[in-house]
Amino acid sequence: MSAFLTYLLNGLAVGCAIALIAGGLVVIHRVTGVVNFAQGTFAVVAGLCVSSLLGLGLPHGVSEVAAVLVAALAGLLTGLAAVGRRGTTPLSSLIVTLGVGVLAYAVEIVLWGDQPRSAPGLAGAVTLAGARIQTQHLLVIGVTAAVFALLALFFGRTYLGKALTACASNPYAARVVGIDTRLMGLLAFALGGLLGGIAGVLVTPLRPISFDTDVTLIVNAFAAAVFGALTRPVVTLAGALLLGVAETMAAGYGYGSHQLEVALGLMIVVMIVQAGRRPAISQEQT
Amino acid sequence: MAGALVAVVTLALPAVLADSALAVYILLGLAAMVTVGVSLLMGYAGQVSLGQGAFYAIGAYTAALLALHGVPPVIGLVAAPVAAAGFALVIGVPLLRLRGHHLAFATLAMQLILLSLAGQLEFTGGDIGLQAIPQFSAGSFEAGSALAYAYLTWAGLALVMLVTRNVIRSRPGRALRALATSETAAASSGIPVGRYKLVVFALSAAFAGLAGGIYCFYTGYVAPGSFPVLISIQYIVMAVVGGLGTIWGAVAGAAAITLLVQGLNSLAALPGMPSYAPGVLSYAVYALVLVLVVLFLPRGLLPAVTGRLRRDRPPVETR
Amino acid sequence: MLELSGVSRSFGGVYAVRDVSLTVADGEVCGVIGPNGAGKSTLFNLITGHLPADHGRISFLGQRVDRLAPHRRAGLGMSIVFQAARVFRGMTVRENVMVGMHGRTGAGFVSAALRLPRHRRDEREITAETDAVLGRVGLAEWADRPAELLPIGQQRALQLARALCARPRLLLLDEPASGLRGQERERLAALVEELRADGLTILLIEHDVAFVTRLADRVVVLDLGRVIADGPPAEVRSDPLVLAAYLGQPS
Amino acid sequence: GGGDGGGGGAQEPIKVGLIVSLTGNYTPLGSEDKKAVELAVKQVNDQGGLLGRTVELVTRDDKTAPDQGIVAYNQIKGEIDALIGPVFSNSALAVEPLAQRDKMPYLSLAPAQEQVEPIKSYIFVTPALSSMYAERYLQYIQAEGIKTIAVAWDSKSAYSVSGHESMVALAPKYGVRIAVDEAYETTTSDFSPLFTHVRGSDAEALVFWGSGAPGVTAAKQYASAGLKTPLFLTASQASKLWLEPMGAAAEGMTVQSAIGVVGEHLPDGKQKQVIEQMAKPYEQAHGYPPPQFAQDGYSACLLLFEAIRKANSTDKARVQKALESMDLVTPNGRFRYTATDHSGLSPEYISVNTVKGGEFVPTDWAKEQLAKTVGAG
Amino acid sequence: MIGVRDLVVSYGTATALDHVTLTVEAGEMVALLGPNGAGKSTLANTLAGLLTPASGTVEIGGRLALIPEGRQLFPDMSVADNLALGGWRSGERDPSYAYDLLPRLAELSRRRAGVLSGGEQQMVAFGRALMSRPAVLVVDELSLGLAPNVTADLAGHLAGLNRERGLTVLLIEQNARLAFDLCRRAYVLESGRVVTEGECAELAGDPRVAGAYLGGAIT
Ligand SMILES: Nc1ncnc2c1ncn2[C@@H]1O[C@H](COP(=O)(O)OP(=O)(O)OP(=O)(O)O)[C@@H](O)[C@H]1O
Ligand SMILES: Nc1ncnc2c1ncn2[C@@H]1O[C@H](COP(=O)(O)OP(=O)(O)OP(=O)(O)O)[C@@H](O)[C@H]1O
Ligand SMILES: [Mg+2]
Ligand SMILES: [Mg+2]
Repeated sequence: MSAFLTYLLNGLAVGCAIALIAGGLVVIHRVTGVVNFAQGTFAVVAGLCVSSLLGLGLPHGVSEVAAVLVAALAGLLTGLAAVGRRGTTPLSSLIVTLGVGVLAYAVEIVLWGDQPRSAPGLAGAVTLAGARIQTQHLLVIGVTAAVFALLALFFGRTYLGKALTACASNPYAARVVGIDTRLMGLLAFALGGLLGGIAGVLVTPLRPISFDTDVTLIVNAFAAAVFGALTRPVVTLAGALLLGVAETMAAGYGYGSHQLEVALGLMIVVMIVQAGRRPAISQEQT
Repeated sequence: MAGALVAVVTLALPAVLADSALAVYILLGLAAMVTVGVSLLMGYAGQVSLGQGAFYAIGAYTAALLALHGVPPVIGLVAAPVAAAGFALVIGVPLLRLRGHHLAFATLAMQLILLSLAGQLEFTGGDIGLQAIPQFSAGSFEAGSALAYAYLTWAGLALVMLVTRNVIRSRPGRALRALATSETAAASSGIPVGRYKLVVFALSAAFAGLAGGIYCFYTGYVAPGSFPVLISIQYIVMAVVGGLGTIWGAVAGAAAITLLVQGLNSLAALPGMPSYAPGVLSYAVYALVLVLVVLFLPRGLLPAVTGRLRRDRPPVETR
Repeated sequence: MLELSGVSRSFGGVYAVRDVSLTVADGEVCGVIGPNGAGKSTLFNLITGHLPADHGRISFLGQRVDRLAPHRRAGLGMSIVFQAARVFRGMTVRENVMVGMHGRTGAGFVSAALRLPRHRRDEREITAETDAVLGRVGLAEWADRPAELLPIGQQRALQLARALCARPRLLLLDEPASGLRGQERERLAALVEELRADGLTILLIEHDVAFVTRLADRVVVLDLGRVIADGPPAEVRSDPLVLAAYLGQPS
Repeated sequence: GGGDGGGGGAQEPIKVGLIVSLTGNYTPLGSEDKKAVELAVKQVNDQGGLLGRTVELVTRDDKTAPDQGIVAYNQIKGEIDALIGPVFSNSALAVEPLAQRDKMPYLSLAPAQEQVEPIKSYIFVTPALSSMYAERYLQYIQAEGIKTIAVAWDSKSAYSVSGHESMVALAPKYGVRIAVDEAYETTTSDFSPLFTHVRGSDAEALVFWGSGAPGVTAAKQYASAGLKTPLFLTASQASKLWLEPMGAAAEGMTVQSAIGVVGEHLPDGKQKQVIEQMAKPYEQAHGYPPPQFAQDGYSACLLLFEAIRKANSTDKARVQKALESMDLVTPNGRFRYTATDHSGLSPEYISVNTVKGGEFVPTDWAKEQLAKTVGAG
Repeated sequence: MIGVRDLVVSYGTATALDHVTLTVEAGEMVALLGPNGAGKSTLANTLAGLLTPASGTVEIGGRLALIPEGRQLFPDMSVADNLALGGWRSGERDPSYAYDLLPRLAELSRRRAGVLSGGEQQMVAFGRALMSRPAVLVVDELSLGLAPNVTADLAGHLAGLNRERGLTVLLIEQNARLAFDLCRRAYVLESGRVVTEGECAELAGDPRVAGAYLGGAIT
């Protein structure tokens, strides 16, 4: 039982880390209709920054906040390239973000080299009802819960959140009512950068980060975000947790070498079941 | 006809190319074969696949396994596209119920799962893969040189392009383009949408499988590491850069990207380059070129060059 | 020709179509009118199979069709012109219309890929007939334009041409005249009359009551998903229920 | 036949091909190898070159992809006299048949067993094979009096798969029982299931096979998992790539390494001198001691240079012959290639270390063993 | 209120508006007629600032709202949210203003806009445009897909707003008779050019105009 609880708790933590990156994908897609393949990059930039800043002797807190802000700036710059030019289709923008991600490799290699880095986080572990979980994992869970609560509130309840959503829902209509879709797109990218940065800062103490870690990060996050139709934060969180828990459970009960297959396979099955429920015409109606 | 001219020039090219350039020629041709399939699937039928690398891999493994078990390579080469298409038909039934990003993810995951399995199974040689694959031969002819593979690739690509051209300019092609916009309207014109999606998925898989078959004989070696997920994404990039929804665009995109990558690679390796040159050149210059092309030639290289306005996009984004 | 009995469909708690029974005779032009949100378009979707019905049965040409997929029903001879224009982007007007011929020709992937004689013969026929139909709906001069850039009126004509290409037995028109100006509307009306003369059975949704009155043999009125009136146009137009729910002040 | 060192050919440089991963997943390894090879080439040129000719390096990037390895090989095969090949096993295996067909002397930087099983006459391997690391650990485990172990391995890394296989095969020979045998994946980010299983078993040590990120992730989580069982890591962790991200958490952990990593703890002698000949200038140039894979690259160079010297020619067949009778001390240890052994190393050149003060320090057992090895050599 | 001078708008090489000059005085309701493809929607989009003119000037005095062709709602959002966003420019976020105008919208408020029937969507588009409390309203097809009683209702609202609040209206309408009933003046656009302009009463008597736009309109 305590083994089960261990797997569950740690799986939730793994899922939360995925969710933070997926959250950024959702924010950007929900506003711009663009799948941002540079999302993992934001996390990597923040991770590398925080390791440098801590290495320079800056205190915790300051370093993390600064790194997250750098990631937000990276998000803004990515946004300028991806949606700054009028008439860029979402597919073109997607390729641009892919390009930005690759460009970031060059920048990161020049600034930080090609070797992986890590950063100290919360040390130690806690025992909850017989299950051990790293303190840093608890931090990840806590921050994720807060971030997603805020996201859900922001998009579901606030006027600005609705205006942001409107931009991707129908860009032409958004301009008809006077929303500056370009500005909103940039805002979304900055917000996406911020979320990616938070993920990076939290994950770096748990696993080493190098310039190309973004690929691993984005695959899981993409799975979770697609689960949430790339627009729904809460469903995305659920998807990420499903993914994380499926992975640790698979490892816990003897399928360690098939974690990936089990987790991704499960996601596909759930999606197919969901898809069967909606007739094509209601997905096409404008 | 411009197409015929290109065909003749590319047919003459291998004879004058050095071995070093032939390797690029072959890989370019193979990439183009897969990309034409991507373009058919995505540009015409509107279905996104981030898993074409999996079909490439299936083709390669099929041909390799058959050849290693003593089956004549010609049969292996025919079996490669058939196996890829067969697999696509089987997984397509559930997967193609998904649309858009869901489909993109599912195909990506399919590739990850497949490669992961190939890396763990005994008969696929695990992570190390399959070695010592015999050379391609047909009857008494054995393709020992790069030149022979260059011609084989050329023929494969020509076949793929011809089939694609014939399909898109005909009844099934129109049906595919129709269902890309509206499945409901297509269905009410009597198009069996599900079946058509499945067939085009299989067809694009067959193209990738054929390329994989040639690849395995040319390199004599296949392993999961030969088919990373990134190559599937690369095919999409090639299709978009070249111009979605045109056959020649797919070829132009594959050519442009392959040559750019190889050019930068050679440049970065020149003596005297600083140690960060490979990273910076292959990443930064590649990325910048990619971004600029996509931003400033949004319809792709080929339409931009030929000035064709086939897929004019309205300036007002009405929906 | 077409027979509905007890057909219902709800979305969440909202009944869009409620227990509708309806018979359309061969060669009849049947107008369908009713307030916005009455369930007219939903009814069409149930008939063509784009939405599954919750209850009830639908027969077409004496055969039960309510479990058939939309393309199968199309194959039996139903064609629809949707309320929202659904033109195929990235294709010319002519290609759009050629798609309508799909069900009547048989060349599949293999014969297309290999350019078999059958395929070439099909293509010749398709091209010839498409051009004829384009002329008939007045789109001949637009034939080579990208379809999605057409003005609304022409998009409607295009959809109609596409539907006609299938040589349907039953044509369902969902507000075909909306967005059309005086003369264009006139031309459409004339075309519908021609089709009726050809013996086509037509179901016609339209808010232009004069238009319906002129063309329909019979008018069915829906309100809140139910049939509230059914009869000859003149009779229906003076039905007090219809006046209250739909027409407003007597016209 | 290549130049005998005489005539106009004397002015022609000797060209050595180097194909490594400079972009893609294996960049951290490939870029270190490149630095080491460049160092070796500079050193030999500073001493007047080989056979009176300068040595020139022709470098290509395989982008951590087999087909790019093939492209790279085809580009340079016409101009080079010998090749130092990819670190990425799949690239190496893709290039090797071509090199063998062209009779190109080839020193591989990849550790995969399959390269030398079966032997291909022109293909030689420089890193120790994972089977050697497995055997060395079992020797250490036996010496420590440990009877039961747990083994974890990355099912997606050829190095760790074959290391694990060797360990399973050899364990009975050393009287060791494997109580927990568990695979994970390279992308695994949480190892608590593994640790839970170890905790629930009677294993006295956990041997962890893996390279790259999982090595750090698992070791960090191990530190906070509160397990008493010691953690044994293999040589892929024997570099700053692992030490730096681990920080203080690494203290006291057991890590294998090639002999070159612990040069300063060796008794004076030939072996120590060769190691320092590389380590000192490397550290001077780059600011950190050479990681283990850098030593592979450097050792490959020394082996190749020696073979050319012995052949007194760059004739490929003669270089191949010279390689097959090679006996040379390199930072990786003493290589004795023969016609039936193209790997040349033996487990005796592997050290078992503890992390102390952020450095790898050989255990007493290892010190004693290494002293014996070096003394004998 | 709307002043358009020598306006040229083109899509790539195709000129959609060719030196169009047109004025709508403050508080006036003016109809814009023309066959399909004449450039009416192009003009509407240009007035709303969604298309950039190639040359010529556009002056708008006061806040402009557009009811665009084809409804153009936010399909995944609720009717209430659609309406609220209509107030983006004015800051009016409470949809009850629209509900007062069109009680049917209140019934639909929680539905997803994308699944509404065509006419229901048109009502939402109408309500959304008015949420911004515009001084100038450009209507690209008022009666499209609406039941006769609803059309009459909306026309009544337009006339009322025009009378009571001085709302300036440029009305593009398929049903010329309705347009002539509502407006005092009209312009006729053909192939991107203004071919006729004048008082509705006069135009209705003009056989060419009547033939083209009134002849078949039978309502
Ligand atoms: N997919 C759906 N999900 C939820 N509600 C729907 C859906 N489709 C239609 N409805 C609702 O069902 C009712 C009937 O819609 P329908 O489109 O059939 O009306 P209609 O009679 O065609 O109206 P109009 O004349 O305005 O086009 C409407 O209230 C609409 O909001
Ligand atoms: N995005 C576009 N790109 C290219 N041409 C366009 C575009 N939109 C419209 N056109 C063309 O410009 C001309 C004017 O179109 P517009 O939509 O303004 O006409 P309209 O008068 O509103 O017609 P309708 O009565 O059908 O709504 C038409 O010939 C049309 O084909
Ligand atoms: Mg309707
Ligand atoms: Mg218009």
